[in-house]
Amino acid sequence: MKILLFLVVLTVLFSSVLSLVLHCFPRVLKTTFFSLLGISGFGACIAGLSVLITHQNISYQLCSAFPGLSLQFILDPLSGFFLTIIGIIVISISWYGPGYLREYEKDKSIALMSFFTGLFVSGMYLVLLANDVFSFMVAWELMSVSSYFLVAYHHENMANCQSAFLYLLMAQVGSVLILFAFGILIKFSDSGSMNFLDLHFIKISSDWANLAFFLAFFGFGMKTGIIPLHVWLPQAHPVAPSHISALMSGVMLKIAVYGFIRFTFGILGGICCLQWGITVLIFGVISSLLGVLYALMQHNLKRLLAYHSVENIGIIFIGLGLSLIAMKTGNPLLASLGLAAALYHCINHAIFKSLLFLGAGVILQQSREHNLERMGGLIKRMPYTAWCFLIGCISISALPPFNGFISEWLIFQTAFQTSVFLKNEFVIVILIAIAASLLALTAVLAATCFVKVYGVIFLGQERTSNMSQVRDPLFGMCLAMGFLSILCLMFGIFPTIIMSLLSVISLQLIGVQLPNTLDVFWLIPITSKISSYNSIFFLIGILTIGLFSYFLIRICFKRTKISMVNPWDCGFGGINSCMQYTATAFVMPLRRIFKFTWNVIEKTEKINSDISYQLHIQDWIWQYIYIPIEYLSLDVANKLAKLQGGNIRIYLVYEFIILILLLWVVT
Amino acid sequence: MELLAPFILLTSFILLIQNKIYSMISTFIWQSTFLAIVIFSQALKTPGMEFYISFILFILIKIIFIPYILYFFVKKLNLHCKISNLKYPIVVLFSSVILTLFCYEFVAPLFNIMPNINNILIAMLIILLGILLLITNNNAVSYVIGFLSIENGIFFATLVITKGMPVIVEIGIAFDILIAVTLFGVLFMQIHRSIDSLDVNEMNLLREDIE
Amino acid sequence: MIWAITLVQTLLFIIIAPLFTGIVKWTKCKLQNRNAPSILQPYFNLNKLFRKEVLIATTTSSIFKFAPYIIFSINVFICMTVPLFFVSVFMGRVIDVIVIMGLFSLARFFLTLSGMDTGTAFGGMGASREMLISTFAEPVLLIIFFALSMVTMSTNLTMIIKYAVFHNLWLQPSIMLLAFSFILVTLAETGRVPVDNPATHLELTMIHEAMILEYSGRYLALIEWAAQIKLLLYAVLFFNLFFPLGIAQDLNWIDISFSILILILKLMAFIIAICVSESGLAKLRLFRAPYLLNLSFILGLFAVLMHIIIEVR
Amino acid sequence: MIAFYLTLLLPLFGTLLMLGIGNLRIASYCNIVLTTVNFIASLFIVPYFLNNGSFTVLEQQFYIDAFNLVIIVLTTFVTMTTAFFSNNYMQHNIKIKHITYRQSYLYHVMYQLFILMVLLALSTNNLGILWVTMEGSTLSTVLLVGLYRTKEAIEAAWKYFILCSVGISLALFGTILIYFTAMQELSITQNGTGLLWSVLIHQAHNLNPIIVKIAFVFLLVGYGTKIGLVPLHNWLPDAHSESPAPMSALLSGLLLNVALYALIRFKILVDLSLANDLAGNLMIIFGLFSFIVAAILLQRQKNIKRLFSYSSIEHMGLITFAFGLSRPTTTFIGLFYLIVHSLTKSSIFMIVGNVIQQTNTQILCKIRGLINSQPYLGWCLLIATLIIAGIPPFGIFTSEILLLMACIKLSPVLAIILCCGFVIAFAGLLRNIQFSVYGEPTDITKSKICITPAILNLILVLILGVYIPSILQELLHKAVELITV
Repeated sequence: MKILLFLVVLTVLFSSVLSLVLHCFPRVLKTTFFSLLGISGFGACIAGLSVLITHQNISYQLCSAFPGLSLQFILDPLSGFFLTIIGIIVISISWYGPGYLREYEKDKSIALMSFFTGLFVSGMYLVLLANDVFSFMVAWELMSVSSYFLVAYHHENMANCQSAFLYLLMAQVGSVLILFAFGILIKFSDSGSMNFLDLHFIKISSDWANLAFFLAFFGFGMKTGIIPLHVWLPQAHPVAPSHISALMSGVMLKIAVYGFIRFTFGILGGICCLQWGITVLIFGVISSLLGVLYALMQHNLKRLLAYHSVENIGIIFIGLGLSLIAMKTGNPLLASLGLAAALYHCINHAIFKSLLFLGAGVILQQSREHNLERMGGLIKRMPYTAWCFLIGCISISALPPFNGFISEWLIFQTAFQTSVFLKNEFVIVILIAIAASLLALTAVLAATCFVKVYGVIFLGQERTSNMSQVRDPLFGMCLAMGFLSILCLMFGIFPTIIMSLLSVISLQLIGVQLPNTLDVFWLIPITSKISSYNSIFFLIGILTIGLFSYFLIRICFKRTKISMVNPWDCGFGGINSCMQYTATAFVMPLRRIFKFTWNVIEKTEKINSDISYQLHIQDWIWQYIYIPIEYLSLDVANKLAKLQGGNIRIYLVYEFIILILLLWVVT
Repeated sequence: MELLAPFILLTSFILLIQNKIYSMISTFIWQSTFLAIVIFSQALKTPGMEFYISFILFILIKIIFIPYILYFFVKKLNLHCKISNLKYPIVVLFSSVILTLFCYEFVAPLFNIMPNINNILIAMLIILLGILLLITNNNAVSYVIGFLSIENGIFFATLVITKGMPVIVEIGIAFDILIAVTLFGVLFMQIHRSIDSLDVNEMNLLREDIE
Repeated sequence: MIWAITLVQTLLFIIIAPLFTGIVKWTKCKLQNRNAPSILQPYFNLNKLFRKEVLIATTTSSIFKFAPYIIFSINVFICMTVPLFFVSVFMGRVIDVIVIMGLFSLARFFLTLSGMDTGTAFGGMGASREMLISTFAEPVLLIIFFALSMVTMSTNLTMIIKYAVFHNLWLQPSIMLLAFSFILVTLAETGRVPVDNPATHLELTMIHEAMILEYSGRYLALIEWAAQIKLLLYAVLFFNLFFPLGIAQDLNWIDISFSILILILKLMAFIIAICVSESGLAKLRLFRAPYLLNLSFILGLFAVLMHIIIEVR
Repeated sequence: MIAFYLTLLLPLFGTLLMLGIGNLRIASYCNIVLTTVNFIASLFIVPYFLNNGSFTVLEQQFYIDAFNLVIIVLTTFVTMTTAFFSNNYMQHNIKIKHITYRQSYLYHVMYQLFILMVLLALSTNNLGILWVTMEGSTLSTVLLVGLYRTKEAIEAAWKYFILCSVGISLALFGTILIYFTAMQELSITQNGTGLLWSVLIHQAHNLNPIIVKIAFVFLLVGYGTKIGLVPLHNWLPDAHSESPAPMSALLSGLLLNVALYALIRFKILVDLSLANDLAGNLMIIFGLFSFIVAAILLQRQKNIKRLFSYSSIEHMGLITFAFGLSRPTTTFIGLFYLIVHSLTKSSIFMIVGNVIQQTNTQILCKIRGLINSQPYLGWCLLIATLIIAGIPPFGIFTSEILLLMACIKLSPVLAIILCCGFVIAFAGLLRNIQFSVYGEPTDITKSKICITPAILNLILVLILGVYIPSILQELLHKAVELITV
């Protein structure tokens, strides 16, 4: 098994180096690179699953440069689970990549992109495997820097460079915060060793633990995109090539969540206190609600999906918050259920978000169009992608047969059970009640957003002429999307298998195993008396009724004719495409009701008989937090620059004053 | 030895308020001669040749070579007619008085365990006044003189505190000062050619406070 | 034996639904002293629509054809899990209250998609308004089920009803608040008067009608039928959750016939309540509807508060 | 022993040789040959040192121990790589008539003289000679800073000369005070050896603490100006940005290290005699202050060389801070940081030199789209900036992490300042460089670029970041034992 692990990491590194070597003939490079990537993804899945099933960890030690510092690596169930997530997405990308990069061959150099993709994926592997602070930080930074280069791949227009810079800067701030949190832990570990396992057994006072936790929370939050710190995500992800943004938002955010789980549950497991759970819950709710509200207003498809990543990360953090609260109030069973729900949502989000991003990539590649308003009626031209995208939309808006609903359902269950269990803590129950209802609101808003997206892109009439050459993509891309949509369905129908794997993780982290039911069909979180959900019967029930009614009608009303007519135009004349509801119109009611969340600038000018309407949606947070920081830093720099006045006599005065001052200090 | 120390201090005070280049150079020459006499008196007292060597070296460099170069440059760049308009000599003198007070007040207790307390303070004072000279003047040549008066202060300190440095170090320092002064000359030529005046205030192109 | 009872209940559900809407329309006309169509009018409509020629817009895609079947099968499946007169249902443990909420939103998802598919202004308008209303209705539903599951310690429908019957919950103040907020949500979800006028085709006011404007023939029949089933479902859910007075616990004939009788009475009361509210209240402006639903949300929150403060300690 | 003589005599011979050679091409090739032989010679000292410890040469005038051996090898290596680069750079300058033959003649003479002075300063045992050679290195570089004869260059040379020489003269006064305290302890017979380091180190604990304190103040101000600690740093950005690229590489790569070496030599004495860590605290305050101020000033730099000179101030501040903490681990990190920083900084200035040759402007907003116009150069500049800003596998990042870890353990408040400093510096560097690297390329004059020495340095930094060779580790451990008493 250890060799397999080696194989996984080394193939990726080898593929990235190979891509530099073969940069002169892209076609060969493309196939070899993506096939190697696929093999490593597959290997990662096997390694991850094997650890999850057989529970025994694989650890490896690598001595390094500095005294008393050795890079330790371990593959335990938690990192195994996330390794499978990476494996699945990397496999689908390895099929998707060659088709998508066909147009890149001519002008751009694929070698650089594949080099950095290789580094990026190997960085993620190493983050999962790292077992001590030093290797964790090195892998973490490697991951963020290589993804910086990928985001800055289209660096022709300056906006991309600006967002890439913002991305790397916030990643850097995040990693410094995490480093500081780890430092505090090491401060209290007497042996001074950086190993995660020894850090677990340190004696740390509660307020230091609080400081470490909040630092880690904001450090990892910076990377996952919690609301106040999410600004880089909607700018960085849409700019990268689609399969990279699928990899980034599908997997990289999960790696940050893994880091957070490793820190709070893995290391600080014993000493968690109530405020932690509540803050995580509140931030989760805020970022999920605001994430989806901002997503509603977006026109750029990939920016919309990026905002949805913020929303789904919020949901994951709600699950984690609930499990932290349950752990503190002394109910480990519910804590493990909350953790399992959050992890389940991690894998679900990884799958349907990558499916949506790959679908968006296909749409962009075919129609060369980013703006939703200029698409329409694509389902008639590319039915296969349309159906895969539909499955993605249904699962992201957490609707029953698909996987999004299972994790949402589990989070609701944890919310109910914790509120039932915490009957007398008055404030917490109200908080959980509001959180649960806001989660439902987020789910519906997500459904609204994806009805808008799907309706505007695929259904109705074509809004612009350049939709004519849109066709279903190459086989590789269809295969990737098909694979992911089938996975969406499978994870929606067979949750019990995944839950049994997740209970292994909660056993490792919290020490209590979920009551895994014997039969495969019944998903029973705690006891069947409280709640149960059998996804197979549910699906069979609906399918039988549907088919039965379909055939019944077909048989007894065979004779009725079906004819195609123009849609009803109230008799005024032909319906043309601009009469359709655009994306902005679709969300106009919600915009007017929730108008306090955005900075909405609407202008309608009347220029000699033709009226122009402009709508700009800006992010409050960007205006009131990030721009002031920038101006502040420049002002301070300018004031300090007075120090360098240019006149030599002033410099000598500085020297003189320092001499006198020091003499005075010394006496 | 103790007699001449205040005279050296006096010359550095006078240096501060000079406004003509020629008078500044002459005061510097006076300061160097006093110092030479001190070295000579020291040389008489102690056996061994190194004091005589440093005496000869000192005279050669500080009294003959450097003033010659300075006069040469002042005549060549015809600076003698310019008056370095010291705006407020009183403030300069006042600050030098404060400096002396500071020295005597703060630094004195530190040195009480040393034998000749006031000589050391005078040496320290000469150095600090040298720096003050640099700060207050804005003519490049006055910078040379300020730099050299600091060197004189240090040289006087070596004489007073440690009865002279090892010979190699003495020669090294003298050699450095020699090169320093030649470099000053080269820089004068370049500055004169670039901004055709030796006023230090004009030279502030490399600044960051203008936006 | 239980699956036979469930089959009967689902068939009963499907058959009574058009009758239920027919009676509602009949009583409403009587209240507004107009001469009303016969109670069986919905059956004739459905029969006529199934036979009529199907006209499909050229701009629509395959979703337009599949959507009615999916919507109809979802609503019928929910009937299989909601107990009508006998408490434990064969499919009872398969899905619980949240899944029912999810199913309703799935049906709404496909309805809005089909609305958007026609590519006309009406479809888009109906979809956007439907989504607006449901955005505010879902959290209320959830807070109601949250409160209920807190009281009855379970989210399974049969468990809730059994607990309610055993502890005759409806006397508790929090359950009364929940009942009232549930009524407001039913009005919004099923598109009754204060939120959406079911009878009219006026562009400005119609929400549900706008989405199914392009449907004709058998598709329209299926969707109409599904809407009627949904109305009946909400009524039955209302009584099961909040006034499960006479529901039969065990399988002897006396209890079942008694519970059917009680059910008929309850449905009559429900119809009268709806008609009075429909003729009494005027339709709210679209942007006023969220305030109505916010009111019910706050009532739900009060119910949770009430439950903790009064019933627990 | 012969190797040591060779390392010292070669630059002397080089200066005399350069005086003789007029032709530029031959001079630069001799320069390369001399520096490479010099580097190999310095390498041979290491085995000699390893098997018989620190030794004195020429009756105690020169003293080699672990600490200055590491810096000597580093200096000779950096001079070698800079010599390769300056060969190409000077020929280009001559071609575009930027400097005359006479100036290039002066350049080569002063180059060798500078190496001689630096090597003497590093290896001398006599603290007086240490001062003389420091003054000599300043004098030899003044003319080189003003090589281009532009207004700014002359002004930079003038400021560099005045500020450094005044500063160093204060250091001389400090050395005299140390000499006086040594005289009191030693018996009359050894009056000549008062300034010898090997003798002083044994007497250090009974030197008179009060005078040593004042001496350290003067020394700190003196050598502080040479290191570029903030209140005294004003000459550094001007000197580094106006001097020719190989010169600024040498200045920031070597001169700052030598000044820091001298200061630490005295810090060891002061620590021994004072027994409290006054010296360490002063260095911490100065180091941290210069780290933060330089990091903030990085934000608004318009000139590419000024940007990297401020980053030198920032890193030197960090290294002084590391030495100031005076714990075994932090001194180890400080030494490692010193090596890695001088390698990276000299390679960055070489790359910047090439960039300026291509775009013949130093203003950042005029340099655009390097990656498109000159792919190798553009990528090198971007990766080098990221290295200096601290990205994973390279040495700077490893030393930053370890320093932060050690600092958190000692005092978390300082660690917070460190974190903010890292982030501000990262933002400042990348924000200014990214516009010149990405985007549409402006018109540039295509000329031969020579970045192989720079890449050699960066590869070395990469290796150091991941794994330290055992010999270096042993040397560093010996040096740490020496420094932290």
